[in-house]
Amino acid sequence: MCLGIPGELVGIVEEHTDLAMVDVSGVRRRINMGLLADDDLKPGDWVLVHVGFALSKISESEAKAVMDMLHGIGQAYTDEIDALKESDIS
Amino acid sequence: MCLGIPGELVGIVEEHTDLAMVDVSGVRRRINMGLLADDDLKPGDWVLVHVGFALSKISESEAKAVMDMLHGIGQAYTDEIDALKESDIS
Amino acid sequence: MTTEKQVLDRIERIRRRRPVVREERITLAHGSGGKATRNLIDAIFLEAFRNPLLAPLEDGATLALGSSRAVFTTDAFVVSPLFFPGGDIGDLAVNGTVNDLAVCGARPLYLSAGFILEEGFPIGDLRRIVASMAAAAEMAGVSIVTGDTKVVQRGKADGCYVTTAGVGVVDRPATLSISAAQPGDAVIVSGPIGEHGVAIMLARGELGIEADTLSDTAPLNGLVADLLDTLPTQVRTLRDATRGGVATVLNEVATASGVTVVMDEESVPVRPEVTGVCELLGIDPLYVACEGRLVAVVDGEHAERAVDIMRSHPAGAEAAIIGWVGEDPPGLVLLRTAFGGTRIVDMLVGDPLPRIC
Amino acid sequence: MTTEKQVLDRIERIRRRRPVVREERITLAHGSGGKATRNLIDAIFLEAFRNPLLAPLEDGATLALGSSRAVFTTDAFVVSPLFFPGGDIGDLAVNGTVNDLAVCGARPLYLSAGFILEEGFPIGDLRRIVASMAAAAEMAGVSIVTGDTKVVQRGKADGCYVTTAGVGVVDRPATLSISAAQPGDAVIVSGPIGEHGVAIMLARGELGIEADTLSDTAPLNGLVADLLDTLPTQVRTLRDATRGGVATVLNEVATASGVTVVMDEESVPVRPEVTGVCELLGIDPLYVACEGRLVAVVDGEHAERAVDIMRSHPAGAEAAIIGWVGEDPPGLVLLRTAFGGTRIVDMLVGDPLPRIC
Amino acid sequence: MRFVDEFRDADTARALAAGISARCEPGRRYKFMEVCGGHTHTIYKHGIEDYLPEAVTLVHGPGCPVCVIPMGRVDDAIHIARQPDVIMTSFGDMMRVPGGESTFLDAKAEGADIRMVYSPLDALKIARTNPDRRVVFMAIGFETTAPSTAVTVLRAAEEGIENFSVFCNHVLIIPAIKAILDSPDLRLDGFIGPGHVSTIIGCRPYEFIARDYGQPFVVAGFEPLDILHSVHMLLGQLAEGRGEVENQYARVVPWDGNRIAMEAIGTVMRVRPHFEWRGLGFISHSALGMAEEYAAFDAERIFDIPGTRIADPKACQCGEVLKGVLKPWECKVFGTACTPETPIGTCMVSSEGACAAYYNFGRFSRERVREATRA
Amino acid sequence: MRFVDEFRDADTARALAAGISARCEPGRRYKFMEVCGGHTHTIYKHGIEDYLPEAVTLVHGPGCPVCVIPMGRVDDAIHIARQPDVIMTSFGDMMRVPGGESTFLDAKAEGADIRMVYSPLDALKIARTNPDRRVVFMAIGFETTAPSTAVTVLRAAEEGIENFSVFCNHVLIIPAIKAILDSPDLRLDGFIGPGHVSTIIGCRPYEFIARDYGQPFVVAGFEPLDILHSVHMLLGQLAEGRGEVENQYARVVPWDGNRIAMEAIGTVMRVRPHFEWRGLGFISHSALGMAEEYAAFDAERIFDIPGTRIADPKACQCGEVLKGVLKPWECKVFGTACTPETPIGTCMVSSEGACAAYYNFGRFSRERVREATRA
Ligand code: SF4
Ligand code: SF4
Ligand SMILES: [Mg+2]
Ligand SMILES: [Mg+2]
Ligand SMILES: [Mg+2]
Ligand SMILES: [Mg+2]
Ligand SMILES: [Mg+2]
Ligand SMILES: [Mg+2]
Ligand SMILES: [Mg+2]
Ligand SMILES: [Mg+2]
Ligand SMILES: [Mg+2]
Ligand SMILES: [Mg+2]
Repeated sequence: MCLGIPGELVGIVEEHTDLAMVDVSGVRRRINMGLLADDDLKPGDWVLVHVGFALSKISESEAKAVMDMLHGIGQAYTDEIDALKESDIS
Repeated sequence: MCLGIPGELVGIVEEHTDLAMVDVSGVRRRINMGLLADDDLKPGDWVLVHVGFALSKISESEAKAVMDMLHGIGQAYTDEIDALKESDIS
Repeated sequence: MTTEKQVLDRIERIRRRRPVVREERITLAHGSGGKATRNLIDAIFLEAFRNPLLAPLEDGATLALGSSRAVFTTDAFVVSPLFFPGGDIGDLAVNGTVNDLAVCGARPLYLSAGFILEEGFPIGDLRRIVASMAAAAEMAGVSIVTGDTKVVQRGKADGCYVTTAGVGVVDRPATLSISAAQPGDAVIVSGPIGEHGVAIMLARGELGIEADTLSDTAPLNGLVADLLDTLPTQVRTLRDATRGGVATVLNEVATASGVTVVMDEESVPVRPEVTGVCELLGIDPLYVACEGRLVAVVDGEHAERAVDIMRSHPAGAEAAIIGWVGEDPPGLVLLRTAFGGTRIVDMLVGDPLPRIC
Repeated sequence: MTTEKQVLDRIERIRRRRPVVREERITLAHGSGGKATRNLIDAIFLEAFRNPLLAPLEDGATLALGSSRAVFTTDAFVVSPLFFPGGDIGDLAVNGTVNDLAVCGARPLYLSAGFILEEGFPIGDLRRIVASMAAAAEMAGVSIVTGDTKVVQRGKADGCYVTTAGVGVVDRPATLSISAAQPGDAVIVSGPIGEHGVAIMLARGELGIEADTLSDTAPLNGLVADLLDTLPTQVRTLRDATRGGVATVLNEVATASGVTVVMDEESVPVRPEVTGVCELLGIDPLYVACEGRLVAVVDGEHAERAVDIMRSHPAGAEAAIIGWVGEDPPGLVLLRTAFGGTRIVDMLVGDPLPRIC
Repeated sequence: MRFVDEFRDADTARALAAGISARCEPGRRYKFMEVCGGHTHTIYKHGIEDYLPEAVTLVHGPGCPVCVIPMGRVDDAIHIARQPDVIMTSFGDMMRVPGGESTFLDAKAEGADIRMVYSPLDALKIARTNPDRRVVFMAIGFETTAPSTAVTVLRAAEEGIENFSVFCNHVLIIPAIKAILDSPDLRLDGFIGPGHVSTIIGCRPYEFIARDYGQPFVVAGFEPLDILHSVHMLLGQLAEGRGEVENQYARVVPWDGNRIAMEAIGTVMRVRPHFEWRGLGFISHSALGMAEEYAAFDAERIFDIPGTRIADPKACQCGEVLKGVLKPWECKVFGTACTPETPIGTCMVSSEGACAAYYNFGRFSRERVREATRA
Repeated sequence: MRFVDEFRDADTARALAAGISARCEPGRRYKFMEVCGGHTHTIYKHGIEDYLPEAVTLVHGPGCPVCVIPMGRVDDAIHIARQPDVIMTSFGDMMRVPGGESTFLDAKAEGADIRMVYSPLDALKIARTNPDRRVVFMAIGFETTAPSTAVTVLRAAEEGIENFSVFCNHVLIIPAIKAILDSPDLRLDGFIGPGHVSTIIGCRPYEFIARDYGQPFVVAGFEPLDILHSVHMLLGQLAEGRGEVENQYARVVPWDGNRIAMEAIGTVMRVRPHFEWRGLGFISHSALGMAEEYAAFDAERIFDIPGTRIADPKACQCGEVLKGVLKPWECKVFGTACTPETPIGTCMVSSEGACAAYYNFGRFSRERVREATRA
């Protein structure tokens, strides 16, 4: 129900209808951007899509910060895993 | 279009709707008798049925008169045919 | 000046041309079993699928499967109402396919069943239909061995449609074919005609007509087996007289065999109630569907024997010779009327009768 | 006190009981290919038609016809829309039946076609469908040898329904069966999954979603022949993953064979657009229909070889091993998620997806 | 079936045929027109011509009410049927009658709700059970059928059924017969009169035919012996130099017709000043429209009708066939461009139409058929 | 997929799992509730529990908006859907939710016109293209979904679409959490907070939880690493003796939420004095109804609604499951009488419901599954 999916803004917001084209993994749908009128949206931005509406603009820096932090957790394990990755020849 | 079929009145005329059950060769349908209100219809009478209405009461005596006349025409031929009929053993 | 004969000959030539479908949309006439149906099949299906097994348009295709010969057939059933006096869509769907196999000279063995169900269809009704199918299969000695079920949105069907296909083996060296009728053959019908079609029309209730007519739906494979056991090569053509009735079957025989078929109206068995309904509605019982009546074209010498065989089977108790095959004019069905006159009995031109099978 | 294990064991016992249909009416769930469909088939059709050929619920029935072995199958096609990116109801109806024959180990030879047409259906559309069928039959090397056409009143169908049945011969001593999977076998899929179902959903236009997904409808008999020519006995089970998708097929394998099937999510090929649509709609591609994808259970020792054979056929260019067969717990499909976790993959409970075949 | 089977007896027919032959003056040819399409149908269906001597020819008149509906009226009816809230009802005979562009069957396939009824009362029942739809009855037929329509309208008025109306196309037989009698290219020796029309109008209205045109006129029943009998009676009048109205069908037709039926027509309908007949053109006072008082049930007033006028197709010779000037096969398109599957003219549509009856039942020359059916 | 795939990385998960184990105090057991059904779904779908040590248990909260709809509301909606001129629209999730007697799917099979939509805007589009029908949107969902409904109503008002209305069943997360916190039979160590609700309401509304109840609360994303990360963060707070609101999902959730969305809700809707939650009973100020000013779009005002109240079935223990007191399998009817095919409680209907998620994805003991899936 609370299903929300990240999508990339690939079209201009149409003035009257608040609609803009959003791309999810190569799939496109017109999404209502009215709830993000405060944000300064432009093509290439990512938004969270829920029942045809964009609920929030996704922050790339926050995403990176979390990923960095996650990679930092249990550094020992990560080192081990990196070593493993290098040995992967598939 | 002007298809009319003789049927036998087998039910009472229903007052309000003018409908009565008519039998055509063992097949029954409710037929509107309103156009024959002048005739004194009773079960056993025959009527001519057209698009769900009885158009006229059939006269048995007139029918018999015609058949008699037809049998009278070409009496010579009829005699011949009667002879033929008697010899039919099937 | 053109004479009547020249005109009539020109017309016959034109009638023999490959038909074209000029209409832009499907109408009920395309499903009537008459000329429009035939044109659709010829111009669209035969044309696209062209292959020697389909081309003769028999009631089923005779196949070589390994070293065996089999017959394969299918029919879709869309009858309305689903339940009617004398049967329901279930036994109709089984008997129809059993009969198509039987009239191709095969021993019916296996049936498939594809159901298209409308959302909202009562499951109790489905159980009834399925039970009928099981009983009919049991009676005909066939097994329903594979199937499929689809559900469509409400309003996209009429409760339940059933499509059966059937496979049977050909055990005997039969030469049955719609094109095998020969001058001198007799035409036999296994019982009174038109009862199924009339029962369906009345069951819809719209005509306000009441009669005790029951559908004649029945399996014919037993009757056919009896016939072919005794008269394996003397039986030329077998057909079940379904959509389009006896008249349509005989037109197909006349056309495919290049013969005249002459019917004797007086000897065609029709029950009084069927006559009554047909007179009331202005339709001709020769075109009304049966679902358990066999039309057989048999070597004239053995016609009486064939009738005897039929009459000793319950499904053929009222069998009768109703006509014979002549030579000229080829492709026509003629009728000696009970009144003593003569006329043509042509293919039905799309009479929009209710759905009957 | 009852433990979790006791509860779970009790549930599994209940699940193995013969299903009953409690509903009073047909709903769309009965056509979804999931549990409701299965219950309907078990409780109503199997129950009434009970016979040993139908009982195993293979994709077709294997018959003895004289001295030959043949496979017989049927499917009804009610897809909406009739025309969609990558195909139409015509090639779907041919490929679907060809594939059901192929996965039963038969060489598909003959098809029947039953049409139910809605009054008003454009004859141009019928021509297109019939041309597709002819082309698909040609490509698969089969002939459409018998057929039937019915017309129903406007509003009693959705343009055109097609029911095909098929007959093929079994040339090789195959032991293919839904119940033949053994621990140690590998599970292979012939290409990316879910494209047909996604293409249909989008083609309806109601979701407002645009993607370049094409239906995967294709005949699989060539691919199957290649596989069985080389690995006649090492291939245990073949299925085309239609309604209900790969997950449903594997549940059927697990139940019928009494084995565990373990899937490896990461190795299941799914195209990005299919993933995108599924994420947007909250559905799982494992349950989305394909119409040209083979699921094969193959002796584990020969799995790589089987994939190689598939990959050298155009219909299997992206074949992949997606899992294996284990022993315990019997009747379950388990998934190792890409994330590294595990879960059950159960039969679908009647998701009312649009009509896809 | 009583009153049916005895009039189909072949033995009597043979006797009667002998009587007919005996009444023909050697060397003289007789041309009788059966006015009614029902007779045309009977003649072909039973093969009655096989009983007639060469000297007697039956000519098929304009009495098929389906055949005379002009194409424009069909288009108008289809226009009404296409209104989304309309259920159009009519007899099965109308389904395949071609308008300028399409037929009821085509319009139905394209989405119009068109239903066949057996009786106008069935149309009224549909109106009763579909109060949110407008139900129109496409009324066709001669005086035989008009009373049924009239009574149905009276009942609708009585019950206050407001969603029912009639698209009235009832036509009158007398003006049509008069038009034929006045046609310069016609030579007839007498008429087989329309039996079922006469149950309503009686026999008196035909008296002018005998009086003014000196033509024998025998009102005839619809069984094959009725037809033969009528021919016999016509030949009798001619032999005796009479030209009178006689009633062969007295078992069904009262000389004075049906008073109640005529009153019902008179209450609900009015004679139109003129009406177009397919093939015959406009004929004065030849059809019925709805009376002012029943305007609420008149589809012509309720709906905005284009009032389409479409000229008969050039190739069509229905007019000549309807007047009996041409035999069906003499029409240039008969059986080639014009067939029951693809009718150009309406005579090819209804099984009561002369061309359709001839095509379906009599397409082969009588000798050849007689030859072929000899056992 | 960006922002998705990287949060599903198994290598990172293994590292994180190690971190989680490391943060668990030996011998101590932790019970965290994920409030949101979306989280429940993610947990089962990806098999996240396989990464959690024995010591950590996830309890599935009341955050499946489908699961908390009382049966009476479903019956009311079906009552509306059965009106002949109504098209009822809703998300696919609603189709199989049992009311007192039937479901949307059953009602549809019986003839009601019920259509699935992806977005409330699609329902509005249906209203636009069916002006002769009344189109009702069955609105369900937490604050995540309410703004979409609100914006749709605003658009309907703007465009003057009069045949569109909303049957409003939007519920609020905070009163539900409070009800759980106040439940006497509950012991929790912290909350995994609803990420998508928080995009609208922000993180501040949860502060009372930390303040008044001393519970750690981490607003979490929906990818599996998000969940593991949140568990890690919760354990961190506990280890440090903190009880705070933290935002794991900052890439999507602004601390202050979405002002425009809150205003849209405030314009179109009003908090109801109380609302019944399935399994939890009546909760004050826990749901939204339509504002007086938008009465024209309020299905509750437009239709004569029975206002059915149906007690939860006796056997149903959804309330205990929703509060996390019972595990799904501990309900007496779980998996036997109550299955996804024949749900007794609503937790068994939506794939976000705790019972359905457990039944569909996790029915076997984790050890046995782990054993079976070992390559
Ligand atoms: S053949 Fe056709 S066009 Fe010619 S007169 Fe007959 S109906 Fe009219
Ligand atoms: S098993 Fe069913 S009744 Fe029991 S708590 Fe779960 S949903 Fe409710
Ligand atoms: Mg067949
Ligand atoms: Mg058949
Ligand atoms: Mg047949
Ligand atoms: Mg199938
Ligand atoms: Mg199949
Ligand atoms: Mg299949
Ligand atoms: Mg299959
Ligand atoms: Mg057929
Ligand atoms: Mg007729
Ligand atoms: Mg879902």
